[in-house]
Order: sequence, then structure tokens, then C-alpha cells
Amino acid sequence: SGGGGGGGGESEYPELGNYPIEGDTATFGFNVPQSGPYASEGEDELRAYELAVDHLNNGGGWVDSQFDDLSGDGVLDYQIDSVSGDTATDADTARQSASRMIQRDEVIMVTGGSSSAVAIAVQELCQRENTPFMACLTHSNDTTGQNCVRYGFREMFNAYMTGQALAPVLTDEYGDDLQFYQLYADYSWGQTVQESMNQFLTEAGWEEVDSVATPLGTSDYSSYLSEAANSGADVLLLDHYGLDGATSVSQAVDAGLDEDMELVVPLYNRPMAEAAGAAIEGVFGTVAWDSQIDNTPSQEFLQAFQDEYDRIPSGPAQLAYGQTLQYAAAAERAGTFYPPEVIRQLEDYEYDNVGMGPETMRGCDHQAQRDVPVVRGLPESEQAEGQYFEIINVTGRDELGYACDAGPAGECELGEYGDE
Amino acid sequence: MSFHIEAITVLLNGLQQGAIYILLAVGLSIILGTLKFVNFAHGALYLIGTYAGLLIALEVNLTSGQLQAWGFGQLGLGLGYIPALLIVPFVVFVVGLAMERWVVEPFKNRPDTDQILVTFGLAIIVQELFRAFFGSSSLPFSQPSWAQGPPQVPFLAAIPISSWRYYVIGITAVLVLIVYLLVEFTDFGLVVRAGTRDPEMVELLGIRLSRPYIVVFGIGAALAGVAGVVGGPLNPVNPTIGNEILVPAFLTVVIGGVGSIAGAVLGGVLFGVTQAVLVATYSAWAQVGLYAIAAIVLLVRPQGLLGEAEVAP
Amino acid sequence: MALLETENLVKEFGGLVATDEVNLSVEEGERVSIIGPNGAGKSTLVNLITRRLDPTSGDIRFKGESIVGHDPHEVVQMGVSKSFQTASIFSDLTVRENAEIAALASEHGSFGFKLLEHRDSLTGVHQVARDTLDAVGLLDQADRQASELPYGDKRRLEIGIALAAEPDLLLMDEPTAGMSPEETEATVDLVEEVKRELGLTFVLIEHDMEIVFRISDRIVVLNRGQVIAEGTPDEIKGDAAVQEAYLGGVEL
Amino acid sequence: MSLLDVDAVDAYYGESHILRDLSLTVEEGEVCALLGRNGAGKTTTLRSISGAKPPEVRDGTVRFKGDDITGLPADDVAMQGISLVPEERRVFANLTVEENLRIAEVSRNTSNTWRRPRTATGQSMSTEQVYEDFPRLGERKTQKAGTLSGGEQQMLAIARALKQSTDLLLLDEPYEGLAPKIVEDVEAAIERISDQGVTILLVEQNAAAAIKIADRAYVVDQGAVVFDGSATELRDDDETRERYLGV
Amino acid sequence: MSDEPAAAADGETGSSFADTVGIWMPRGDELRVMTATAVVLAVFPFVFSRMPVVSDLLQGYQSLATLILIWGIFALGFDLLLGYTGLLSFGHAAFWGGAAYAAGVFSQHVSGSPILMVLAGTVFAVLLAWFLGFLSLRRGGIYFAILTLAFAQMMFYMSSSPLAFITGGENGFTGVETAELFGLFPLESELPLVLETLLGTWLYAFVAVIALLCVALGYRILHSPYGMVFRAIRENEQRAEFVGLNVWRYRLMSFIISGFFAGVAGSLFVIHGTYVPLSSLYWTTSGEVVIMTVLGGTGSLFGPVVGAGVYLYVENIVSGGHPFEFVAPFWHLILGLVFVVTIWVFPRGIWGFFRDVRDYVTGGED
Ligand SMILES: Nc1ncnc2c1ncn2[C@@H]1O[C@H](COP(=O)(O)OP(=O)(O)OP(=O)(O)O)[C@@H](O)[C@H]1O
Ligand SMILES: Nc1ncnc2c1ncn2[C@@H]1O[C@H](COP(=O)(O)OP(=O)(O)OP(=O)(O)O)[C@@H](O)[C@H]1O
Ligand SMILES: [Mg+2]
Ligand SMILES: [Mg+2]
Repeated sequence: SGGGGGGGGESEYPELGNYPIEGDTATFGFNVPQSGPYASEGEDELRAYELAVDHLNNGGGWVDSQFDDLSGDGVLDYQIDSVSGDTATDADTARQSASRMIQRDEVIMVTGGSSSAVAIAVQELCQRENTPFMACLTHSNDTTGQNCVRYGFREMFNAYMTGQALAPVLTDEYGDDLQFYQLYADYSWGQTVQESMNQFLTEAGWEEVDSVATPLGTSDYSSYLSEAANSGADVLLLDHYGLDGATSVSQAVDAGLDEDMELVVPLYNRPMAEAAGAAIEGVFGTVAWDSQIDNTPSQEFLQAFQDEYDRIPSGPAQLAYGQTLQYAAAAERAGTFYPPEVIRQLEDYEYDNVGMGPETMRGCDHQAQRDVPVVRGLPESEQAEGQYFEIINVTGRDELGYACDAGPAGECELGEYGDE
Repeated sequence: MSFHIEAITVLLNGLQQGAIYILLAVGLSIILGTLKFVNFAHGALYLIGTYAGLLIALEVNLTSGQLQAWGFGQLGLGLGYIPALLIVPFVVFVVGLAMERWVVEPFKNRPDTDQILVTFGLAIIVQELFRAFFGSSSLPFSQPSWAQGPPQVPFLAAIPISSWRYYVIGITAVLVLIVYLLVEFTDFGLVVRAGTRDPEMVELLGIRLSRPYIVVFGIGAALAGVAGVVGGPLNPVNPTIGNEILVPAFLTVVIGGVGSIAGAVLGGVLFGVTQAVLVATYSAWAQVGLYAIAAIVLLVRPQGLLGEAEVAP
Repeated sequence: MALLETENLVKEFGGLVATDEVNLSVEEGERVSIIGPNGAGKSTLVNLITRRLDPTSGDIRFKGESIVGHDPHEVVQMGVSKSFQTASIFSDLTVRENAEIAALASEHGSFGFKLLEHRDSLTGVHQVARDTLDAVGLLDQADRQASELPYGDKRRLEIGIALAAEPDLLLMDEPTAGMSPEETEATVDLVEEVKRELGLTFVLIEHDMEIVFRISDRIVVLNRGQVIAEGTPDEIKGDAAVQEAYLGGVEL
Repeated sequence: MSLLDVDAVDAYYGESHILRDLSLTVEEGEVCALLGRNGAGKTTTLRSISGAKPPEVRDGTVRFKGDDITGLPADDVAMQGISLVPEERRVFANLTVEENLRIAEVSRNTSNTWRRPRTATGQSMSTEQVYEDFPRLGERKTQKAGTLSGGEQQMLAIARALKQSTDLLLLDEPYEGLAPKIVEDVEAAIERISDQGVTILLVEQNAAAAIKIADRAYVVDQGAVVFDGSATELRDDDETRERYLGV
Repeated sequence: MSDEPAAAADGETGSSFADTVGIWMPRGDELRVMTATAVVLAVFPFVFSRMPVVSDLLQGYQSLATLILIWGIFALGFDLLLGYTGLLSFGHAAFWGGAAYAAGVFSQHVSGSPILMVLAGTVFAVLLAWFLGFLSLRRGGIYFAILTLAFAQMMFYMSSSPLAFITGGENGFTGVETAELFGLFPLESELPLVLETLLGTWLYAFVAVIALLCVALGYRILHSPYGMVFRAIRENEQRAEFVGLNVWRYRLMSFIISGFFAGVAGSLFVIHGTYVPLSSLYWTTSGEVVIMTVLGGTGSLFGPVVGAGVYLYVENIVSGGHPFEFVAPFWHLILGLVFVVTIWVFPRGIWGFFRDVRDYVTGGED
């Protein structure tokens, strides 16, 4: 569909970031954790990214069925190439890696995630370097709140929306007037989850006994858990993700906490559930996406991923795949890789092709307005590959979110396009 | 909940955490005290112990790493925890023997700093080898089902601590006592302690030192291996656990006093309990407190709690 | 005023009294030897004076000023130098640098901020170092690495380092131990010569009675931490208590 | 057959050639002195006999009780009944006086020998006897050896050697750092040991002191034997004493 | 040195000159070393990231060139402590990270001038080094290593939680606001004319000038009495004390000096990255500088800088795949192996190895 527009486009706009592209391949940078507490998520993301590149160049998956803008023969007449880097779930490593991709490999777009601290650090760098950043898995309110940038976009929902989706389900299930206790990972993501859960559960009539920060990457939560157990609360929220989440929920069950209190893990995913095994039985939470979601895009993606890797994709994988295609489609619509134009194409774009219902990539904070699935962990006996929880409810986007001048978006100042 | 339950919980949590430090610190300390060897690769032995324990006790699915790439995605003997606990110390003991022979010997007469550096390098190599073979992502090493949940004993049942942690404390106590008796009260211990200062003179007395040395190193290593097996199910298992545990283990040795087994025990308990108490009170300061304690102890008693001041030459 | 004085000096190790109410005084320019049976407390006394050990009680005064509470290097700065028994040198440095280190300390104090001065500009230090090396006969070897020196020369350098610190008082604990009679002779000559030239005061600890009686102005005898006799060599030779505690039947 | 037979030994420290074709014999029961000035090679000779490394013995043989012990590890040599009082005393600083004495007996315990051949026949001195001979050590039983005075350490080093089962005792400057009175005590002890049948090879720089108790003497210079004869012969040989011993 | 009278005469004219011009006058080889360093610094980014053919082989890039210099300064200072005074610190992350936070906070609240930021960060690091040195220098060897490690970890955990309101905790410090150099030149902008080809950005030029000054300072320190005293203390501490040197204060001084270099480097790091990650205080950062220094060669001025280059090269280029796809996942393993082999076989590191080779070759010719 680009029809040679890419080559001709080079003279249309001034140099900016890595635009114009030299040669006839455009390179994407995949900056994912391959070590550290979120390594499992990162590995799955990388698989999805590679699948996306394959589909962009050779057709297949959503490129053929869901994204009309994409041709399956590269983007804007450029073949797509990619480089990857290991963020080690560490902001500094991630920035070094992103900076190498931008400066040496001259990538036209960076994507990646798992850890909001990393995403925030990298998107700030991308803003400076005028290179679009498609945030993959980052769930902190701040990513599109106080730390938002013009060059960053987020498909994933955030902690605020998790709170909105989860609170009614929890009060329904466990009753009113309960006391809850939170352990949260001590960084941007955990802090905003703690904040939002507190806000919405308190609004629903529950009372927070205490909330305690635990360092990211803690491996033994026993002391923290004992404190929680002895606090007399009815519900324990474990605001931990990835490996940390799997660990804390297993240790809670090992210590017998589930006998006296209800456990909640606000943000879940498949690798976590797999690692925690029996411990997740009956535990509520939200997920980015799940292979059990029954709609065409979801099932197509599941199929494509399974065909390629013979395994079931996780939520982060769906995000990775979707974000890559979204960027490519925006470039096609803009007719150029010139970043400000691509950004303008993404802003306020409405779509319904990634399996999470109709969505808008909101222009005021670059936060996708979308549905949030609420799930509950299955007993070990009912677990199977790709099936660790039942979907309780897919909360519609109309029941979620906040206005451009409210909630996290109220603190967002996007910054410049770079062509002003 | 009543105050005394809370206090006991905190204390037990502290003891359990301290137990892992103690197992590592005692090994480090006797190696440092007798062979005068600074082993920054002790964490690597812990790492080996954990993976060995996991693969003996359970079957695991690898999701990344070369082994998985080569088709060994499903790995492990699945023999259960008791066999793991019995076999692993021997495995790591043998690794220790090899290490004594190939690393400690050549570096025995090099400066402390060289020993630290070479073992630091080895620690990195071991960690990265595990990463290469088993992948970076954590493997689940669950606590045995018979040790999950609080023990079904009248009083302890009310304390939110799993039975496994009681086993950890018990196993540590027994092993450390055995090692202590061995070093303090046997000929073996005497020879080893003498060799600390002047190995050649020991040989001139007709005593061959190579074997006692190897045995000391092996014992230290085996203790690290045991720590790996008992500590593994308390933490997620991944290649970095070895180097992460090394820092507190070394601190334990130093605040307890190099070469002093009792000191290592005291240091480990102090560390574990301090940490547990701080988590229960000012959790933001829990980690800071650990290092602050270490710093204070060393400032007041540079030779460590039970260490002997250096004998004047 | 005596150059060095100790007053009721006591040092205890646990229950053991190694130095017991010792009152010692050394006049400027004097040569004093301390003798006594093994474990009498001689080395302990020297270590107290050089501040390697803290006294349990009592006082040590150098040039009238109490040095208890000073650090070892401060005591050296005041003019107390010690030669070590086994050659204690900086073996990776050249002979010249060995001497320069000591000279630097005596010329510029125990610590200075002269870090931006190039070494070449410290002419005073070079001079002292050269003079000292000359005095101990090592000037022609100045650029050799100290570790390459033969043992005898190392001992020489050792004494050279002690001298380059320009001390007023030199303490020597068994300086000739392990030396052959010849070497001993040479060392004694060196010391005497240095004394003559630099007017040094020194305190010597020795078990070799020949040397002791030859070069001491005064001898102090210690036994079990206490001074049991004190006097000129002749007086000591005749002292019954000394015979009994220390010399045994040795013929002199 | 002599008890110890050092035959044409060449020993090296790295590339420096220290002992040059050195030969000496020690007969059973005698006290033999090995004299020479600093650096002559006396300590090197003792180390070559006792199997300490360095030096490296490249040529020649050392025979003990007729067996070739050249190049055997130090611990094996000790098992044959050779004990050494080394030059720098080398007591175990971190062990108590008692433990220093106890360790000397460890190698006699069969469980610690690991089936190495042990042919020592000498009797080990009893601990009571040690404390009787060196009352100073008795007073300091539980003190760490590192904090002993120089002379006390020397006594301990000698006592430790005597606690081994000794057929041949190698003494490297045993009087160094000892008060004159203790020197007498040690001399007496050496004579008594000798009377009990232990053979002694005594290294000294001080010829006078050695001649007092020695039956026979060797003088070495630059790693080679330059004099060999009875103690009386040496006493009368002014030239040798002046030339090689500096007296 | 061999020509005794000439050296003395040299010294005398020098000192009278020094009185008038000051002690900053280059002496001996200093001018030559500085010139050579300046030349290398001037062509490095060009060769590394822009020179035809060569840069394609090397796969370098501008920002890595800058980063190498920054870590080089850090390692150089570290070696003054490890290589000369013989103290192995495992806590230098405290100075690097501390300075980075200080410079960052300074830029947010006081001034974003790069020069002032470097000053602020360095002053902080020096004060911190003074304080921590005071506490940890009570014992050497392993105790010192562990004590420094403990204090640095304490700082890490302080900023991760109790001080998170300043440092941003795990999120890192994001409030850095760097202003233009001299109020004129944005650091990331390109230099004029041929300088652009050679040096690239103002940032590089700024870092390179500071690196040059650091090399000069390091060289001077080593050739001042301090250099000699440091070596003497490492050799024989007791003897040094007994010639009347205050060993403790010299050690403290060498600790502070290396803290100074770490501070300069840490401040430049925040200027370069406009971000301070929490991990800059973590003990692995200390471990990295140890590896760099040893790899490059302890006891030499330039070895550690080379080590920093090699380390960062492997970390950033080799790990990044192309053209090292085959070994990329194992970059850390490779570094570990190289590190161990270095200690085992070439204890004097890469630099020492090349010097030995050079000596061997020239020695062979003689
Ligand atoms: N740190 C210590 N702890 C316990 N006792 C000690 C310590 N240091 C020295 N002593 C004891 O103090 C006494 C005096 O020792 P010192 O070294 O002063 O003797 P000395 O007169 O120098 O003897 P020598 O002539 O044998 O060298 C000795 O009995 C020794 O065992
Ligand atoms: N470890 C060593 N490495 C190299 N050379 C050595 C070593 N030990 C001794 N030497 C040299 O070997 C020679 C002989 O030394 P040895 O110690 O045997 O002499 P000695 O006769 O015992 O002297 P002394 O009476 O001083 O003890 C000397 O020149 C000495 O410098
Ligand atoms: Mg003495
Ligand atoms: Mg000798």
C-alpha cells in the first residue's frame, strides 16, 4: 500500500532522530528483559516480536486478517529488520541498550517493557532521541501519567484501571466492610498499584490496615508475610509481578496464610501462574490478555503463535505483537517514518483489531482506552498448559478510565513532537 | 493477635533466615580461617547445590537456555527431597575437592586480593554457565508437600511459618555442631589450625596436609550445598541466587570473626533476627539496618564479635 | 633532663605482668643496653616506647614530653627510630627510594599535601637519602631493586632506613641475631661510627654479652618485668643477682 | 653404615647453585656440628636433608638408615625419624603451647599416617619431661605461642622436635636469641638427649659454642665442605677457624 | 635517573621555576604523556564510530565512546587505590552513584551547568570518601573489601527506600536538567567543522577535556611523593609507620583520591545519561570497575582505561548481536573467562601484557 512513498518521502521532511532511513531496510529495536525478575515475560515478548517482524515482511497472522494498512511485504517498501537487547530488568542497562540501538543500529522505533521503571527510563531517552517508543508491558499509572512523553504509547491498561475493574468483583465476592493489607513492590508500578487499589477499595467501603513496600526482586517474603498474617486483615493484596508475584503468593500459601485470609494478586500473567502452580487457586487478579479470550483476533494470534513456537502465548506476548503492528500500520497511514507524522497517526486512533474490543489510543496521554479482563486462579487439578485461570469478567472500557484532566492523565505533559 | 505470637514469629523468621547465612558463613569461615583462602565463589557452590537439589528432588520444565534448545526441556530425577538432601552434599563436596585442587592450590601463596579476584571471576563464570544451560528465568522449587503450612503441633500451628523452615533451622543446628566439634576437638582440627600459619612446618612434623586441606574445603563446600538444598525451596531458583547470597554470607563471617564457627553462628542469628525485627517494625530500613549493624559491629570490634585480635608478630 | 624516661611503667597481658614498674632513663648521647633472661620483658619495653603496645599504667617521656597517647609514627617524628630484627625494607622499591621514603618522612612530616609537587623538586629529600646511603655504603647500589640485595646489604639498608629518618634515639632489638661473628663485628662498627658522626643516643637489646659489654655506657638488667640491676658494665659483671638470674655460669 | 649419609649433593634455589657437591655423614649416636659463616649453605643442607622445598636437590643422594630419602616429601622424611628445629623457630603462633606440643605427636597416630611407611624408632619425650626441662613453658601452657618471647619460642621449637619420635635431630642455630643461662640449659638438654641415643646434627655459626658439645664438626663455605674432623682437631686448627668462621 | 648530577641540577632549576610559575609546570615526561593522550582522545570517536571500514569492523558508536572515557576515569582512579596502595575496595559504587545523584539533584535544584554539576558531584564524592574511608580503613585485605562493600550496600538500600523521596528509589532519578555548556552549547549538539568528524558532540569534547585533566592529575600524583609512599605502604606497612609516615592518613588520602576520580566520573555519567539508575549504587557496579581495572592492568595509569574500553565494548557491542550473533548471549560468560585467565596468567592485565611483549621485543633487539 505504501507504493514507493517511503523512498520518495525522504526529501519531504527534515532529518529527525533516525529519519530518514538509509538503505532499504527499517530496523526495529526490541528491548526486553532476558534476565532479572521479569525474564520469563521478556522471553515471551521477544518471541512475539520476532513473529511480528516475520508477518510484516512475509504476511501471516493479523497482518493478513486484522490490519488493513499492512501489506505483508515490509512497511513503506522497506523490509523490516530487528535488533534486540537485554534490559536485565534494570533501567540503566535498558537505557544503554536502547541508546546503542538508536545510535549504532539506527532503529526507527524502540519497543519493549516489563517493568515500569525501565519503560519510563527508556521512553524518556526515546523522547530525547526523537525515536518512537511503543511501551509493551508497563502497568504503572506514571507511564502515561506524570512521566508520559510524546514519543511513547501504551496499549496496556494501568493500575488505576485495574483498581476500577477489580474492586467491584472483590466486594461482590468477599463482602463489604472488610479490612485489607497490601504488600507492594517498591517502585513506580507497585506504588501506583498500591495507591489505586487503596483508592478504589476504600471507596467500595473496605479499610486498609497497612501497606508495606518490599524491594523489587525480593526472594524471601516470609517476614513480610508473617506481619501481614498477624495484622488481622481479611484480605491480603500482593502487588508483585512476574517472578516476585509468583514467589510471594507461593510463600503466602506455604506459610498457611490462605487459611485465614483471602489473597489477591492485582496483576497476573501466565508465566506467573505457571510458576506459582497450586498457590493461585481462587486468587483474583487482572491480566493483559489471555489465550482463553474468545474473539477472532485473540484466537488468530494464539494460532499463529502456536504454529510458530508450539506453545501458548502470554499476555505480554500479545501486547508485543500488537504494538509492533500498530506502529507499522501508523507509518503506512502516515506514508512516512518521519516520527511526528507517525505519532499523529497513532494519536486518537480508533481500532478493534487486537482482541480487546474497540479501543482508542487517546491523544492527551497516549493511553489506550480498552477493556480489562478479571480472572481467578484455578485449582492445580484443573490447570493445563495455557489454562491457569478462569475469566470472571471482561470489564468494558466504558466502566473504566478517567478523563484527560483527571486521574493520572491530569499530571501528564506529553512534550514536543520535534517538528515544531 | 497477641504480642508473644508476633514476637515468636519474628524470632523464628529471623532464625530461619539466619540459618542459611550460617551454613554458608561457617563454610566460608573455616576455609578462610584455615586455608587462608578468600572464596568469593562460595555463592557459586550454593548455586550448584540448589540446582542439583532441584534436579534430584523434582522434575522441571526449562523454558529457555541451551539445554532446552538441545531438546532437554524436561529435566530432573524426581526422587524427592530426602534423597536430594543426602546426595547433594556429596556432589558439592566433590566440586569443592576439585576447586581446592585446581584453584585454591595455585592461589594459596598469592595475595588476598588475587584470591578475591579470581574467585569473583569464577563466581561470574559459574553463574553465566548456569544461565547459558538453564536459562535466566526462575525455576519453581516448591517446598515439599509434607512440609507445607505450619506444623500441626498445638502451639506452633498458630504461627504463620511453614514446617520446612523449622527443618532448615534443625538441620543447620546439627550440621554446625558437628563441624564445630570436628575442628575444635580432633587431631584433624588441630592439624588444620596449625597449617593455617605454617603449612611447611606441619609437614616437617610428618603430617601430610594436602588431605586435611582438601577435606576442609570439601566440608565448607558441602555446607554450601546443603544450604542450597534447604534454601532453594524458600526462594525462586535462578542463576543469580549464588552471588546475591554471597554478600550477606561474607558479612556474617566478618562480623562473627574470621575462623570462628561460634562467631558465624552468632553473626547469622544477629543478621536474621535484625532483619526480621526491622521488617516487622520499620520495613523500609530492613536492608539498611543489616548493613548498619555490620558496620557498627566492625567499628567497635574490628576483629568481629568472636574473632581473635591478630596475634602480634 | 633525660632524653627518654619511663615512670612506673607497667604492662600486663591478662594476669601476666610483662613490664613491672619500670623506671628507666636514658641521657642524651648515652649508649644503654638492656639485658635479661628470655621473657623478661625487654621487647615489650621497646614496643611500649615505640607505641606498638599501650602501657597498662605509667608514663613514657621523650625530651620531657609524654608520648603515651601518641601514634607510632608521631613518636618516630619526634625522633625515636627502631631498627628491625629481620630486614624490614620495601623490597619492590629501589634502594634509593627506600632511603627517600624515610627522608621524606623526616623532612616533610608524617603527612603532607604536597601531592602535586613533582618528586624531582624535593631536593632536600634527595640530599638526605644520598648522605644516608653513603654512610651505610650503599650509594653505588642506589638504583638496584632492594629485593635483589644480598642479605648483608639488606641489613645495612635496614639500618640505613632507620638512620635516614634522622632520629635522636635509635632502638635496636637483637640487631645481630643470626649474624656470623664477622657480620656482627661489621654491624657494631657501623653503629659506633654512626654514633660518632651523628651523636646518636641508642638503646640496645642483646644476648651477646661480648657486644653488650663492649659498647654500652650503662646496662639495665630486667627480670620478670622488673629492673633488678643497673650500672656500668663492670658493676653488672660483678652483680650476684645478675649472675643468678641471667648469666648463669657464663664466663666473661 | 652411617645413620645419615649425604653424598655429593647439588642443591639449587631456582637457578642459583647453592650446595656444590656437598658430602657429609653422621654416625649413630654422635653429636655432629655443621659450621660456616652467613650464607654458607648450612640451612640449605638441613632443608635438603629434611625434604623441605625449596631447595631443589638436582644431583647426589641423601641416605638415612641406608634408605635413599632424596627428594622424598618432607612429611615422609619426618616419618623416618628425622626432626628439625628450624632457623626461624616457626612455632604455630595461633595455637597454645600445649597444642604446639600435642601436634608433634599427631603423625605417630596411625590413623593420621595414611599408610605411609613409618620407620622411626626413637622415643618421644613425655610432656612432663618437657615441662621439667623447660619450666618456662610449663608456666605458659595455655598462652598462644605467637605471644611468647623470642627465647620462649626457641624453647618451644626445640621441645616440639623432641616430642616427635626422633632418631636424628637437626638443630638450626638453637641458641639464637637465648639468654646465656638458658643456653646452658639447652646445652644440657641436648647432651641428655644425645645420651639417650638420639643422633644430633647441630648447625652453628659460633664455633666455640658448638665445639663444646660436638664430637665431630664439618665446616662449609660456599656450599662445599672445607673442613671435616673431630671437635678437638677443629679447636686446634686456627687457620680454618679464622678463614671460614671469622674467629 | 641513572645520571645523578644531571638529575639534581634539573631539580634545582625546576624548583626555582616552580616558585614563579607554580607547581603545575609539566616536568619530565608529563608533557609527552599529555600530548599523546590528547591525540588519542581526539581521534578515538572518529576511529571508533565514523572512520570508514574501521568503524564498520568495530561497530562502535558515539555515545559508547563517551561512556568509555567516563568509565575510564573511574577505573583510573580505582587503580590508584588498588594498584598502588594495594587496597581492594568493593564499594566504589558509593562514590560513582553518590556523585551521580548529587550532580543530578544539584542540576534540578541549583544549576544545570555541566561544569558546576561535575563540581557538585565530585565534592560530594570526596566528602563521602573521606567519611567512608575513615570508617573502613581500620583494617586491610578482606576486611576492607567487605567493609567498603557493606557501606556501599547501605547507601544502595538507603536510596532504594528511606531516601526514595529524593532519589526516586527503584525508579531512578529522572529529574536531571542539564543546561548548555558555558550557557552556549547544548551538549548533545554537534561540534563545528572538522571537529564534528573527529570528536562528534560537545558532550564528548567536554568529557575528553576532563579525561585529559584526570590523566594529567593521575600521572602527577604517581610521580609525586605520594606515588612512592603509596607503594611503600603496600610493600611494608609496618616499616612505613616506623619511618614516621602516617600510614593511616596516606591510605585515607589514596581512598579519597580514588573517590575523587569516581566522583568526577559519576557526575559525567549523569550528564551523559540525564538519568541516575538505582543500580549505579549496587555492588555489581563496584564489581564492574574492579573487573575493568584488573582486566586492563593494575599498577599502570592507562591499563584501567583500556580495561574499561574492553569491558564496555563486550558489554555493549558483543552482547548486542551483529556481528557477534554466535557469542552474544554469552558475553558475560566470555568476560568472566577473560577476567579469570587474566588474573591467572597475566596478573598485570592487558596493558602489562603488551608492555611485557614490547620489552621482550626491544630487549631482543638489544
Ligand atoms: N600478647 C601477649 N600476651 C600474653 N603474653 C605476652 C604477650 N606478649 C608478650 N607476652 C609475655 O610477656 C613476657 C615478656 O615478653 P618479651 O617479648 O618482652 O620478652 P623478652 O625480654 O624480649 O624475651 P626474649 O629475650 O626471649 O626476646 C613473655 O613471658 C611473653 O610470653
Ligand atoms: N629461598 C631462597 N631463595 C634464593 N636464595 C636463597 C634462599 N634461601 C637462601 N638463599 C641463598 O642461599 C645461600 C645459602 O643460604 P643458607 O640459608 O643455607 O645459609 P646459612 O649457612 O644457613 O646462613 P645463616 O648462617 O645466615 O643462616 C645464601 O646465599 C642465601 O642468600
Ligand atoms: Mg625479645
Ligand atoms: Mg641458616
